[in-house]
Amino acid sequence: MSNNLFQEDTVSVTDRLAAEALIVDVDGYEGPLDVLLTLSRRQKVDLRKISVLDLARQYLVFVEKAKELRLELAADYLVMAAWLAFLKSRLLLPPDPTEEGPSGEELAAHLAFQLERLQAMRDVAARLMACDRLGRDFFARGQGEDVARIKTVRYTATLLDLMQGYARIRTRDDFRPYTMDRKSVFTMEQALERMRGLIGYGASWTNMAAYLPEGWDNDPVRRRSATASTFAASLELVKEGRLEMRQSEIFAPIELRKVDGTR
Amino acid sequence: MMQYPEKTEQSLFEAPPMAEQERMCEAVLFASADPVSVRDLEARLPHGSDIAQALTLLQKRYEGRGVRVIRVGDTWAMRTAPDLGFLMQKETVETRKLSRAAIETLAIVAYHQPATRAEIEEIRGVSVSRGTIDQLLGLEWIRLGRRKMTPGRPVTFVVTPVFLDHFGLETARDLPGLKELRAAGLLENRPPPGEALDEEADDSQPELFEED
Amino acid sequence: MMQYPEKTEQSLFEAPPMAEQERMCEAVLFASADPVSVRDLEARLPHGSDIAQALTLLQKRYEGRGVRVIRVGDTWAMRTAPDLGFLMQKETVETRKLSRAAIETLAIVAYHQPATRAEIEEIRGVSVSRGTIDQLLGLEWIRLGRRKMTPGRPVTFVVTPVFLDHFGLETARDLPGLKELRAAGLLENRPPPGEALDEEADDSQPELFEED
Repeated sequence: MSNNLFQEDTVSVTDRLAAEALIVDVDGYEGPLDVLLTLSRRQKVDLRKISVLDLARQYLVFVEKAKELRLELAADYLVMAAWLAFLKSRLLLPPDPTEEGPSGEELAAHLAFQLERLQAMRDVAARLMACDRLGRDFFARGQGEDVARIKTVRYTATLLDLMQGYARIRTRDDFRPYTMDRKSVFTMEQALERMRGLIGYGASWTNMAAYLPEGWDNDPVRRRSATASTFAASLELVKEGRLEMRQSEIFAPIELRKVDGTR
Repeated sequence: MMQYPEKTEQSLFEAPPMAEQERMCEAVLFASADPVSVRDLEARLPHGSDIAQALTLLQKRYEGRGVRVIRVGDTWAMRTAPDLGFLMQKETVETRKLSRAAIETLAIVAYHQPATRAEIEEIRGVSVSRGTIDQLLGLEWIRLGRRKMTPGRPVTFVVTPVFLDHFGLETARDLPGLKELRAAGLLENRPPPGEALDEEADDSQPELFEED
Repeated sequence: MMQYPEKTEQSLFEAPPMAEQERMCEAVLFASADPVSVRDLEARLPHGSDIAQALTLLQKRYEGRGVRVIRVGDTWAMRTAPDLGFLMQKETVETRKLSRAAIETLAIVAYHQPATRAEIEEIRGVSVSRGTIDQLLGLEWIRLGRRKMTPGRPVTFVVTPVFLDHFGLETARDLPGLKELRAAGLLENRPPPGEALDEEADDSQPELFEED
C-alpha cells in the first residue's frame, strides 16, 4: 500500500492547504502531541472516536513534508514519527501471537487517552483563566489601614529565594576561572631552595627519590609534582656546576652527587 | 451562642457579645488586603470568641452587597462582588500575560496536584522550560509539595492559597470542571501500555492520586 | 446572591435601582486606594445615578458596624471603626526581604545541617557576620544543634519547625537537591566538569565536611 497515493487521492484541497499551513507554522506548536491534537481535530469527531491509524498517517505525512521543505524538526517530532510508524504497522498487520508487549489497539487507545487528556487540560485551563480573578473582576481593599502604632519589622523569604540562594552558592564554583590546586604543587623555586640546602651532604650517588620532601611521596599527584620540580631543580644545579646526575639505563633511578670541591 | 466549658472557665472577662465579635472580624478582614487566617483572628479577638460563628454571620450579612466575605482555604477575606468589576477599571492592575505553556502547566498542577515535573511533561508531551515553573513559583501560585514516595522521591508541585485567592476559589476542590474530569477518568495517571515495566516505572504512582 | 445582569444596558435608559447604586458605591469605595470624590463616583456609576442619596444610604447601613463610611472634604472613604483600632495593631508589621547573606546562610544550614559556622564560611567563601546568625536565630528559623565531635567541638546550627512552617516543608529533607533544582529549571543548565562528584556529595551532606 502506498501512503502517498492514498493521501493524494483522498485529501481535499482545503485539507491540503491546512496541512501546509501546519508545516509552515511548525514553530507555533508545542511538541508532537500538540500537532497530533491539531490533526485529530480535523477528523471532526469525539476524541474518543478518532481514528488513530488516520492520525498516524497524517502525522507521518506532516513529518515527510517538513523534510521536503527542509525544515529542522526537533528530535522529539522524529521520535514520535518513528513510534507512530511502528504503531501503524501494528494496527495494519494481523497480531503476531509470538510477539510480546502491548497490542496495537492498546497503544492506540493510550494515544487517544493522551490526546483527550491534553485537550481536557486545555479546556479547563481556559475555564480557569476565565474565572473571576482578583485584580480584574473582583478587588481587594485598596487602601492599607493607617493605624501605625507598633512598628515591628518582619523578615520574610520565599522558598524560591532559599533555593536560588543555595543554587547560587553551589554553582559559583562551576564558573570560577581555572586555578591550580596549590596544595598539591611543589614549585621549582621550593625544590631549588630545598636542594641547595641538602646537596652539600650528597657526597655519594643517591637516588633522586630520596630528595623528595617529606609528605610528598604518598599521594601520586603530589609525588609527581615534587619529582618534576626536584628534577628541574637538579638540572639547574648541574648547570651551575654544583651537581652531577646519572642514569644507568632508561627508566632506571636517577642518581645525584655533589660535585667535588664545590664546598 | 455556645461556649466551650474550658474556655468559660479560663476567661476572666466574658467574651464580647456575638454582634461585637462579628464587627471585630469585619474590621480586621476589612483592614487587611490579604486573606486573614482563622488562627490569626483568634489571636486578635478577645479570648473566648467564636470566630467560626462570627464569620458565618458576617458572610451572611454581606450577601448581595457590593463587597463580599469569602473563604479562601483556611483564610477569609473581603472582596468586591465580581459583577461590579466593570466599575473598577481604574484599579485593574495589568498583569503580565502568561504564556500558553505556563497556563497549561498551572492547570495541570492544579488539577493533578501533587504533580511532578515528569507528570506535567507526560501530559503536555513536551519538556517544561526553565522559565515556566520559575514564573509560577514567582507568582506564588504554585509551591513545592511533599515528595512522591516513589523511587527517586521526586519533588511535587501544588497550588497555593495565593492561587485560590487570585481565582476566587474556596478550595482546590472548587476548580471548574474538576468533577467532570474525574468522572471521565482524565485525572488518572495511566501509564503507557508496556512501558510502565521498564523505564517509566517511577512516573507511575496511581495509588497517590486518591481522591480526597 | 442576587444578580443584576442587565445593569449596563439599563443605564442607557434609566439608572439602576437605588439598592444597586448603593452597592456600586460600596464596591468602588472599598477598592479605591484613595478617598473617592462624588464627581468620580458619578463618572463611574451608570448615568442618572443619585450618588448623594446612595452614599447617605450606604453610610447609614454601616452605622455601628466594624467599618464606617466617612466623608473627607468632598470625598468619601471607608474606614475601620475607631474603637476597633486596637485590633489593627498587627497591620503595622513591616515586611522586609531577608538579605542575600542571610538567605545564603539559611540555605546552607537547611541543606547541610547540622552546620558549623566554619562550614558555612567555607561554602559561602566569605565570613559570616555575627548579625546574620543572630538575625536567623531571632527569627527562630535556626537554632543551636549538637556540638560537632571534632577538635574544638564547635557549635552547629540546624533549622527549626518555625522554618519548616514558614517555607511549607514537611522536613528539611524535602528541599530539592541540586540535580532537581536544575531539572526544575532553577539553575543554568551548564554541567561543569566534575559536577557529578558535587551532586553526589549533595545527598550525603554530613560527610562533606569531614576533612580536617
